[in-house]
Amino acid sequence: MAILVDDGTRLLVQGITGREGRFHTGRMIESETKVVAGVTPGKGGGDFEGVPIFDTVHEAARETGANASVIFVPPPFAADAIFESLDSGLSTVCCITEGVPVHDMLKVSDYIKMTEATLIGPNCPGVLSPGKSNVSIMPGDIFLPGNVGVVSRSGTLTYQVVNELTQRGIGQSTAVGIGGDPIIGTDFIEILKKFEADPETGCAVMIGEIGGNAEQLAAEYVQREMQTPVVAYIAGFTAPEGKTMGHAGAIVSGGESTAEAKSEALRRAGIRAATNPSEVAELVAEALGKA
Amino acid sequence: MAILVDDGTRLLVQGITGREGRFHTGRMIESETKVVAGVTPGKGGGDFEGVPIFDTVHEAARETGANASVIFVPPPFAADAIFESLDSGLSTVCCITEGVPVHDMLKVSDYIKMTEATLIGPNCPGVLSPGKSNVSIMPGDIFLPGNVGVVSRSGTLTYQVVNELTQRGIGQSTAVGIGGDPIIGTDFIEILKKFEADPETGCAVMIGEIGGNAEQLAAEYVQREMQTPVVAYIAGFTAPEGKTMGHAGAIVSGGESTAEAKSEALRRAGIRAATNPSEVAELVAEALGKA
Amino acid sequence: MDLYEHQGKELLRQYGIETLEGIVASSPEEAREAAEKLGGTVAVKAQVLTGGRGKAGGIKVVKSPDEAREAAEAILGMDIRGHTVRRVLVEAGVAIASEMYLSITVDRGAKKALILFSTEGGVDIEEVAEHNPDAIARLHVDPLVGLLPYQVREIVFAAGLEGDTAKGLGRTLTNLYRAFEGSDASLVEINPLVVTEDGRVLALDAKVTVDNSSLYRHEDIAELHDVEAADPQEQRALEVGLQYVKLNGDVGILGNGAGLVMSTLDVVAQAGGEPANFCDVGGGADAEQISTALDIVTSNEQVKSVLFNIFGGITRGDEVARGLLSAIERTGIDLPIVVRLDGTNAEEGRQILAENTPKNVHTEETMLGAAERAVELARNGGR
Amino acid sequence: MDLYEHQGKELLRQYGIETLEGIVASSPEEAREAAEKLGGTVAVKAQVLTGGRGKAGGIKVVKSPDEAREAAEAILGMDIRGHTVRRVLVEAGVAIASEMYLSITVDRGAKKALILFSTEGGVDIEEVAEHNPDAIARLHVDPLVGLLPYQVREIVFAAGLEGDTAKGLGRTLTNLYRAFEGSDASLVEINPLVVTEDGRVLALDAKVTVDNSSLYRHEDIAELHDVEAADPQEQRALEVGLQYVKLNGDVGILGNGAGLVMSTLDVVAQAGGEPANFCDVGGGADAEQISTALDIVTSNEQVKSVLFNIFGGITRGDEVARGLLSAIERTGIDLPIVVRLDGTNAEEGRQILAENTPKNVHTEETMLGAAERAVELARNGGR
Repeated sequence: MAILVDDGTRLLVQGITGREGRFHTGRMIESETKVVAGVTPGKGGGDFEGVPIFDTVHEAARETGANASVIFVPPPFAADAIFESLDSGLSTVCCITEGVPVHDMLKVSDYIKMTEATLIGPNCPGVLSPGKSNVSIMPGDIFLPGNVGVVSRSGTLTYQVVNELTQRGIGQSTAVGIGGDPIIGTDFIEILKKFEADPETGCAVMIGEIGGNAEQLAAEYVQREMQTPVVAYIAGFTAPEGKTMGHAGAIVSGGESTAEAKSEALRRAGIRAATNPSEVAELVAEALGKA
Repeated sequence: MAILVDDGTRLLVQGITGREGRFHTGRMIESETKVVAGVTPGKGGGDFEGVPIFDTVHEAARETGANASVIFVPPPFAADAIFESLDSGLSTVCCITEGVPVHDMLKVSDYIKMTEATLIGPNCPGVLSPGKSNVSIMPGDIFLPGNVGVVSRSGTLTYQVVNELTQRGIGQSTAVGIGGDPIIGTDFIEILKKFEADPETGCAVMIGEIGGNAEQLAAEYVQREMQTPVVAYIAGFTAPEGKTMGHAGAIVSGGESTAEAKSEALRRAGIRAATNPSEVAELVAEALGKA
Repeated sequence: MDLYEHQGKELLRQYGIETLEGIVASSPEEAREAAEKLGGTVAVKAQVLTGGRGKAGGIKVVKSPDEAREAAEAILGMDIRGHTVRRVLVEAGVAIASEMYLSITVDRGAKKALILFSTEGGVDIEEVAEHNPDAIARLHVDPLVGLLPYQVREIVFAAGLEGDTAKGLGRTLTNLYRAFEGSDASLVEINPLVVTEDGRVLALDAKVTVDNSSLYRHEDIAELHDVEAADPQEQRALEVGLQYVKLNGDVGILGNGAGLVMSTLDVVAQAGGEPANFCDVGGGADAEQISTALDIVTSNEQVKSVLFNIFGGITRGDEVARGLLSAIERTGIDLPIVVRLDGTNAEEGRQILAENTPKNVHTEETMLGAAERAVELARNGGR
Repeated sequence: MDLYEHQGKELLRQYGIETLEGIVASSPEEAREAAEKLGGTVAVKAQVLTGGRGKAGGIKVVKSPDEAREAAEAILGMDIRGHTVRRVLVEAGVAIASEMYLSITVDRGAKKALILFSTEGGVDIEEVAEHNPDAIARLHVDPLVGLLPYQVREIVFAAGLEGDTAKGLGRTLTNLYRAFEGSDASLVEINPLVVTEDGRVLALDAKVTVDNSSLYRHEDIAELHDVEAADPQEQRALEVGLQYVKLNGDVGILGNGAGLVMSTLDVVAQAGGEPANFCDVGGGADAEQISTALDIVTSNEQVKSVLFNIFGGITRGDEVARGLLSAIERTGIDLPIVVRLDGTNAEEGRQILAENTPKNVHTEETMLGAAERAVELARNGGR
C-alpha cells in the first residue's frame, strides 16, 4: 500500500508549460510517476515530453482517466485551479504553489468538505510514495521504499529528515508535505489517520514548526487513537519571536506556539520527540527495533 | 422506532411568538411533543404556555438540550433561521415557512452538505411520528400509530391520504412532508432510505406531484435498493399545463414531468401506483396483506 | 414572474451585457417612428410572455419605417398561444456571423445553478438537446462558491472562439451569472446569443423569470409586473395571495394546498366531471381570503357547482367556515356549493356551518363523495 | 502586512465604521497645529507597528495645543519594543460610557473566520481571555456563507445593548466583516470599541493585518507599506523575495525553506554557536536571489562565518552554486563559508563548486557537520 498516491495514480499536471511545471514534470516522469496529462488553458492539443496537453481539467480527466493532480500555476490562479480539479472528480490534489491568498484558501477548504477529495497544500512539496509514485517537487533520489510514514509542515526539512532515514537504511512508505500556510487542505491528524490505517506503515514521523497548535492537536489524537509508534520533531527552538499585533492571535491559540511548548506536549502524549533531524532517524530506528 | 422525530425529540420553535408559531406550538404540545424552548429575538426571558423563550437558538439549545427545531419565521428571515439552527447543532430542522426565495435555499442546501443535520422543507407541513412526536402543522388527530411511512411533496394531500389510511385502521410510523418548493432540504430518496432502514416501517407511501423528476429518481432508487413495499400516488392528471418561457427547463427535465409520465415510470419500477387518495389506502392494505 | 423581452434586455444591460438598440412601441405609428429613429433594417418583435412567437409570425424584419408600421399593424393584437400582443419591440439590425445558446437555470435535482451552452443556438435548441445532447455543454455552479474563472474558460473553449470574441463571450457569461444571482432569477436565457460579423457578442433575445418569492427585495422588478396582461381574475387572485387558473369545465374547485387541489381536479375528472378552474387558497388562509377565492371562482359564468375541499393544517376549519358564510352573505351566491372540511379546527368549522347552513350549501364526509356530489349538481344545471 | 493605527482606521472608515476625527503629525509643531484644529481635549498617540504602546507611555491625553506639542515631543523618537516612533496620531476627545473588544481573525484550526467579542474591552483583554474565558464570545463565520444576520444578533445580545446603540454595534460588526473580507485581512481588531455617552459606537483603536499574499489585488493597501520603518536589510530582502530577520549571534545562516532554516538555527545552537540571523531564500531561488541573500547576510558586521544549508526541491543545486560563486566574485567576501548542498541537482551544484572553489568556501556532507564547522570557524575569528 502507501497512502494518497501509489501505482494506481494517474497524474495530471496543472500549469505544465510554466517553468516549474516543466522542470518538475520531467523529474516526476523520471521517478516513474504515470503523468498522463497536462493542462494549460490555450495550449490544448500540444504535448510536453509526450504528455498530452489539454485546455481544461475536465477534458483532460475524461480523455486520460487522470485521478490526481499537481498544481504549479501562479498564486492568483491557484484557488481556481484547485476548484477545477475538485469539480473534475480528481481524488488527490497537491497544490505546490506558494503565496496563495489566505481568504482564497478559506473558501477552498470549506468547499472541500462537500467533496470526497483530499487536497494537500498549498505551499507544500507534495506527496511521494517511493518506488510507486512521485506527486511532488521532492528530490526522488533521496527516498528508499520502506515502512516509515513521514508527514511535515515544512518542505526542505522533510528532505533533510528523509535523507537521514535513508542514510541509515530506513525506507519510507509515503512522505507527505502538508504545507506551512495558515490554511491548508489537510492537517497532521488526517494524514496520521491514514498512516494508522495503512498496513505498510510501521512508524510515523511528524515534523512540525513553531506557530499555531496543530502539533498539540495531533499529539492528542496520537495518544487517543494510534497504535503505530510516532516520532516527532519540532523546528524553531532558537527561532526569532514573531512580531504580532493585537490580541486575537494569542487569545485563539492560547499562547502555546513555541517549539518548547509543542515538544513538551508531544512528550506528555508519549510521543518520542527529537531535537534535530539526525535524532529523528535514531528514534525511528529505536521505535522499529533497529537501533 | 420511527424516523427523524420520536420520544427523544426535544423541540425548539423558531418564531414562537408569531401568529402561526403560537397556534401550532399549542397544537404540538397537545400532541405530547416535548416543546422545550422557543426563540424570538428580543423576547428572550419570557415564556409561551410554560415554554421558555430565548433570544438566540444557541442559547436555547445550550439551556434546554433541544435537538430539533421547527421554523415559523417570515420568508425573508427563514434562511437565516435555518442557518442558526444548523450552527447550533440541532439534528432535525423543519422549515414550515412558505415563500422562501429559491436563491436563499440554494445556499442553505449547499451548506447543509457540510453538516450532519437533516432539513425538512421549506414550505412543508413537517414531520409527525404518531404517539411520539409532532414537529409539524399536521392535524394530529387524524393519525394512528402503526407501520406505514408516508412521504409527500404536498401538505394537505398528505393529510388526505393519512386520513384514508387511518379510517381503514392502518396506522403510520412517521409522516414526512418534504415540501413542494423547487429547492428543498431533503428529497424523496433520503426519506425512503430512512424508511427502508426503519424496522418499524412495513410499507412506504410516496405522494408526488407534477413538475421536476424527483419521483422518477425515487422510483429508480426503490427498484434498485428497497425491500419495503412502496405505494405511490401522483396528483395532477388533469392539472392545467404550466406556462414556461424559454427552453432551459425542458432541456433539464427532459420533458417528463406530467402525472402520466411519472405514474408510468413508477409502474415500470414495480411500484403500486394509485390514481386517487382512496386507492392509496386500498393498495397499502393489499401490500400489508390486510385487503 | 416572467419578464418581457424588452424588460429582460434592460435587466441584462444593467449587468453589462450587450444588446441591440431597441424601442418599445404600442401602436403602428410609434413603430414607424422607432424604425425611423433607428434607421436601416429593423426587426419588429411581438412582446408576449410565451415562447414560439417566431413560428407564429410575431417577428418581422423590415427595411423601412413604413414597412415597420405595416409589420406592427399585423403583429399588434395578434394572439400567440393565448397571449394578446399589445406591444412590439423595434430593434436595430445587425450582420450575424453565428448563433449560440446560453442560459442559466435552477437544477432542482442537483440543487445548483446550471449553465447550458451550445454553439447551435436558435429556435431548434430543444431538438438539439434531444437528438445531439453532446452539442450542449452543461455546467453546474455551486451556489456558495459562485461562477469560477475555470468555468468561464470551459464555455469559451466549448464555443471554439478566440481573441476579443472569446473575451466577449466570457464577459457575457460572467455578467449573466451576476444577473441571475443579483435579480434572484430562476431562468435567464439568451437564444440566440450572436457573434456579429465585426466580432461582438450580443444578446438577440432575452427570457428572464424572476422568483416570485424574492420580489420583496427587488422592488424595481416587481414594478415591471404587467397587470393588464393577466386574466383579470387571475390577477385579482394573485393580489390576495391565491393561486387561480381558469380551465374549461363547469365544476368550480377550491381547496387548500396545490397537491390537494390537483388531486381534487383528478377526482372530479374520475367522477365524470370537468373542473372549471384550479384555485389554491394556500396555507393559513383567513376568512377574507376564502371569501375572495369563492368570489373569483364563481365569477366564471360557466361554473354550475362549486366543490370546496379543505383539509386544514395551517388553514383552520373555523376560519374557512366563516369565510364561506361571509362570502355567500356578501355576494348572494346561490350556486350549489359542496363543502368537505377536515383537519385543523374542522370540528369547529363544521359546527359553524351546521348552525348557519344556507340552503345551497351541502356538506359531504369524504373527498370522493364530495366530488361525485359536485359533479352531479353541475350536471343537473346548477343555478 | 501590518497597518498603523491611522491607516487601519482609514480602512475601517472606508467600510463605514465610525472613528474619531484625527490628524497625523510627524513633528511637535504639527501636533500642536492638529490639536488646535481639533480643539478641546485630544489624545496624542504613538504610531508603531507593535502592541503595548499605552504601557510604554506612547499615549497621552492633553488639554491644549501647547500640551499636545509637549506630548508629541516626548513621544516622537521614543523606542517601543524596538520600534522608533516617527509619527503620532492626534485625535479628538470623546466622553466614553463603556469599552468593548471586537476582532475578526483567521482560526487556522477551524479554517474559518473567528469573531471575538467582549464587553470587557481595553488593554487587559488577554487576561480576561485567560481568567474569565466566558466573558469572550466566540463565533465562527463560514467563509463561503459569510456573516449571517443571526450572528450579528448573537453579538448584540452578548453586548446587552438596546435601541440605536445595539444597531450601531450590529452595523459595526457587519462592516468589520466586510472590511476583513474586502481587504483580505488576517486580523481586524478594535480594542477598545467604545459606546460614547451619547450612544454612538466608535472604534477608538484599530489593528489591521493584511495577508501579504493578497497584496497583488490591493494596490492601495500595498502602497501603505512603510519602507522606512523596516530594518534596511530586512527591507532589501523583502524586495527580492527573501525572508530575513537579524539576530544577535555571529554565525550567518542561509538556507531554503523556513523549516530547514529554523532547524539549522537549532542545530547551530546545539553545536554551541549563536545564529546571527534567519534567512530563507524560499522555494525556487535563482542565482540572483542567492547572491543577494549572501550579500545581506554578510553585511551584518557581527557575522564571523556563514553556514549555507540547501536541500533542493524547487531550489536547484546548480543555481545555488552559481549564485554563491557570483556573489563571492562580485562582493569579494572573504569570510569563511561552510556549504552543505543536497537534493535537486545537488550533484551538479557540488561539481560547479568543486571546479571553482574559492579558498574561503568549505563543503560539508551533513547538516550537523556543517553546523559544527561553521561554529568552529566563527569561534576562530572568522575574517
